[in-house]
Amino acid sequence: MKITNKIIENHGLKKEEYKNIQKLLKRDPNFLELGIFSAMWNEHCSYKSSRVHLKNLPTQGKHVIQGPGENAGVIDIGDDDAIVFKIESHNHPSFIEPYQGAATGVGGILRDVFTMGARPIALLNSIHFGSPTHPKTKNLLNGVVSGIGGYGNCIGIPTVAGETKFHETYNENILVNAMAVGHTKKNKIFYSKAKGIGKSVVYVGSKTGRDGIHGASMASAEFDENSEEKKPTVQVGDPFTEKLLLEACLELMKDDSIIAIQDMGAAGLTSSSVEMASKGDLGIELNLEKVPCRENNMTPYEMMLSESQERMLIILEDGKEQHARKIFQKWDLNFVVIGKTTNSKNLVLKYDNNIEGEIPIDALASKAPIYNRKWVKKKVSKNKFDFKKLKKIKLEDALLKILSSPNHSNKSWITNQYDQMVMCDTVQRSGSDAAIIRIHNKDKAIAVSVDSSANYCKSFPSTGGKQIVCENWRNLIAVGAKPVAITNCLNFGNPENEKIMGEFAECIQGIKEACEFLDYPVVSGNVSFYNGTNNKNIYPTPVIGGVGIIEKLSRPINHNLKKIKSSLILIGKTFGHLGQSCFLKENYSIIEGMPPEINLVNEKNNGETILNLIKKNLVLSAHDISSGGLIIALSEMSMSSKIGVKIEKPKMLRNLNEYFFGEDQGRYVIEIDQKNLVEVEKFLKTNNIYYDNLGITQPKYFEIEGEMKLDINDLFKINEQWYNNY
Amino acid sequence: MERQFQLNLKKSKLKFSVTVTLKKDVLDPQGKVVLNTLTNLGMTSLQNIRQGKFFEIDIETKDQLEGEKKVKEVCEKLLVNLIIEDYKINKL
Amino acid sequence: MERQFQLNLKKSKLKFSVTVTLKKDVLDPQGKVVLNTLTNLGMTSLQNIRQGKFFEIDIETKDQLEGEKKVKEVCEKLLVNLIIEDYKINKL
Amino acid sequence: MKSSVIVFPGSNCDRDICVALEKMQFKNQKIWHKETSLPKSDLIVIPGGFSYGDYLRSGAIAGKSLIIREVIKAANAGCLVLGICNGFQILTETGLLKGTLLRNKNLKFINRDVNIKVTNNKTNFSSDYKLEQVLKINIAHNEGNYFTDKNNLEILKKENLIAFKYCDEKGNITEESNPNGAIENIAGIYNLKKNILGMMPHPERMIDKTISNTDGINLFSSLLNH
Ligand SMILES: Nc1ncnc2c1ncn2[C@@H]1O[C@H](COP(=O)(O)OP(=O)(O)O)[C@@H](O)[C@H]1O
Ligand SMILES: [Mg+2]
Repeated sequence: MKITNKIIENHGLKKEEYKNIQKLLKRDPNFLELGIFSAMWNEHCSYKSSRVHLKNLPTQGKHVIQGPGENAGVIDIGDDDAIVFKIESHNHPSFIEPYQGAATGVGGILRDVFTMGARPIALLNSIHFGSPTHPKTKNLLNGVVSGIGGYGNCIGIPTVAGETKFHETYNENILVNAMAVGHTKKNKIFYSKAKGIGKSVVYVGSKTGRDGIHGASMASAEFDENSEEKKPTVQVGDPFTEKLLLEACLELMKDDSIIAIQDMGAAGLTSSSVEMASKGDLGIELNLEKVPCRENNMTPYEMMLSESQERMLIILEDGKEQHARKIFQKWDLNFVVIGKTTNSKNLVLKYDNNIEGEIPIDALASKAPIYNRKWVKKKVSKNKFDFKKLKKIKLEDALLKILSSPNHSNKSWITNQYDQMVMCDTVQRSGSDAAIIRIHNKDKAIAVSVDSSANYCKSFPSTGGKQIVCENWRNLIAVGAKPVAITNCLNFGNPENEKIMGEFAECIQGIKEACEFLDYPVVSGNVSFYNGTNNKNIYPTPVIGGVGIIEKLSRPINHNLKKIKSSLILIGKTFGHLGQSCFLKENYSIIEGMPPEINLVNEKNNGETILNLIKKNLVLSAHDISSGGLIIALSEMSMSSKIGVKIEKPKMLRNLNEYFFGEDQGRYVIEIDQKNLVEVEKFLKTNNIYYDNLGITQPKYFEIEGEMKLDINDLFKINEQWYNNY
Repeated sequence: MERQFQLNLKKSKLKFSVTVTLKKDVLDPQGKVVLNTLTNLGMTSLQNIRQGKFFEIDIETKDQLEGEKKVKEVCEKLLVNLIIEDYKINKL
Repeated sequence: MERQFQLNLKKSKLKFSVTVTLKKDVLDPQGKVVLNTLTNLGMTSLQNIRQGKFFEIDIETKDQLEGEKKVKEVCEKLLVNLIIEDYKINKL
Repeated sequence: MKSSVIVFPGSNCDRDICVALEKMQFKNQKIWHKETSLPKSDLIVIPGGFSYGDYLRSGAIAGKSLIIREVIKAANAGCLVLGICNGFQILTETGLLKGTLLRNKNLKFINRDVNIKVTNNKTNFSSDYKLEQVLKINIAHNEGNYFTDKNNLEILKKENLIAFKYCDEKGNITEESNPNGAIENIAGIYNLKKNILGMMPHPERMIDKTISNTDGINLFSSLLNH
């Protein structure tokens, strides 16, 4: 087939990139080779627009065993235990086919974790939809939630936490990010680096079909009106087969048969084989006629680019084939030696002994393009927002408005569709600030949470970037965990647009500053660009997934109030920042101003002090204050426990809305047994913590003295109704 | 009275069936497992099984064309995922 | 050679379809919800929907009667839960 | 007491039930579905999960497996058999238990803690509970909507074969407390000889205070005391 300009364009390659290919090959590529270049050089696989910025992120730390660059990050949680985790986007496929898109997103991230030798122990997700009134939203929400549940429930890994948000910026481009967390022993971590020449390259798992051919390039292109018409063959997930693959892989990993292992994710056989060879600085030769195929007459091009799910590539030690084959046969999975490692440093593709394609590995990997794209700084918006001009609103009305809004409604409609309990180590299920998963057979646990704040990031990206790291950090603190490391999924618009690239660069700058200060390194992540339609880009939506350690599970903390007549203390200073707040958005439809500032020094001090109080067993419950401010945090603590509160009006004369709805950062509410109050206050003072005594807990009523008094059951009903009526 | 009413209703009702099948090339995990099981149960002469959905729909109309049009709408609105499935309508 | 072989195979293959439906007095939660949803979507002329399963089966045989017998066996052995479901076989 | 847990491809609560049985001092072993014989055991457990992906109908394919024939033999010989969730579905597919489990009435997977009431405490599975005791137990299923014909329902009632019913916190059998639409709020049933119990709720998830509560323990202790 002659390579025309049209074909090059259809492969998402720019003219200069094609010239570069010709130069690297010293000839024209054939069609198969072109397909392979296009798969490896697209944004999704090559990170060509993001790399120069990503390398600024802090990736080292005393707990880090493996930072970015492998299938997933690995941290040391003491004893001989290691935690493996990563987050990944599946935005584009989920918009086209929500159930399968979300399901295969979960399947993909699980493979990233168990390829490294870890048994997955928890799933999380961050999902963003368009406006609830948009005609597509309901169907997408339904499909995505049942897809996430469908996969996780079937394979038997609990889905324990996440976030769900609605905003019109996602009307035509939803976000579906899935995170998986696994556990392994420190001496049982598997990597993707090939070693040795003449070693068997083995294909295991499902057969290859014509699924999602060019999925990776699709994820790297903007949608236009025709995308829905084009409807590329979507991948269908098969969680049952994945369960078998998981068990078979873990069984084979018990000894040292495996030299290297890599799942077939985006760009399937191509990227898995190239990555293993590239990391080992070796060549690889594949005999494509051996690839197990689902359909007749599949071409080498289709085999190399298929994104069929539930497949892996393994490089085996000499003489281990029989042993390995037996295991995969036991689990009824395909097991075929399809090639070998070579010293040629080339990817050689043969079909019935004819060479169909031959490309130097470095041309596909290290020599893939890298762009330092132009970007512009975000300008500080000048118009100062004048709070005095707003119509008066009653505290109670504003509270109810927020609690009944889609973004703040109780998420049990979603979380009840996920099996959160399977594996019987879920100490804290969805509904609190972070989920807690016990390490099997031990008295320690990890806490996990995912967070994003697209509004903040849009209005001022560098502050937004800092804020999400801090919010995520706080969520772990609030359940008594020491935050250890994060993974991140960077969902942005078109990087060829200077403003978007600016949002990207500045968000990363913010993330970096916060991570460095909090000693909270990034160990894995994923970038998803081109989220937008017809030049409309989504708000910058970096998502942070954090993991923390709970050394001893004597008393897990959550945000449910524990008893009557205990004291409530607000940690951190309240200034009443309403810019970009949920109060303005839900009550006045105003989206204005700067996001709240982050003071990293206070952030760290507040968090560490709370952690110490928890360790001393002085805290009954804790909740961080985020979107919606103090009053929302208090009402959540009340609703989850059905215990009321009686809050005094602030002593200083101030605007009540600012006080109760302000979104100042670095704050928490903690519940303290009265008998410990003196000790706690003393501790707070010696640690230089700013705090306010808020009031006490009481039966039945959510009360702000002299302002409002509501039955908690009514509050709860209002908070629950939105999803059930949608 | 009641019977008469029911008879009237019956008269103005048409029955359709819809079969929904996965598009060619789309993975059918169910069919795969069912085929394996049957082969293991000794049914070796089976070559392939694909699983789909089946609906019986009663529509209030006397006009077959109109009925078909409505069933088509039902299919495209809800029953069928056009991205991975095909469907066929039959008058019963 | 290979082609000839495939042709032979083709000749000796029969295709059947099977529709499996819930027995009349068995509750069909799926059909009910589907009907509700469609009614809410404004499709008020729908009277009833019942959901079942559909299979396409390729059998290696030249003999229709034998084929049907085998398909029947497949149904009763696995595809159909005779306690709650009925089935129908069609030659395609 | 010796117990055997049958593991099918796609079972995923096998580890959980094994942990529970071992914690309760059963001498337990896992039996892979390709085995053709069962070791001598006092209790056979078919765990929850998605055997064979729950493709076709939940439990259907496992119901045809080789090992299930052995389970049927043992059950008919009087061995105690407990099917939880997918295990219940499998037991109905084999005919060891009457009736069937349809999709939840809301067509969604449901995972949450629900209340169930012990409706018969005179069996080997329930003697350590009080009659009418209300338990809070986790459910996690797509097809838990128990259905059976009138005839069999009569038998279930007459022979006292209903093991548990969904109820509210106070033990009232109401429609709101029925999570999945099961006929007469049925959450679990026995066979005529009461040596087989199938139930949708997961007692093995309720044996550890750190995780949930301990309402499931008495089911296992009843078995031990038997
Ligand atoms: N899609 C989802 N999947 C799982 N859990 C979710 C999902 N969306 C929200 N949740 C859970 O609902 C609770 C409330 O979410 P959110 O308000 O975002 O919490 P926070 O502000 O503390 O991060 C959390 O426990 C969260 O884990
Ligand atoms: Mg929080």
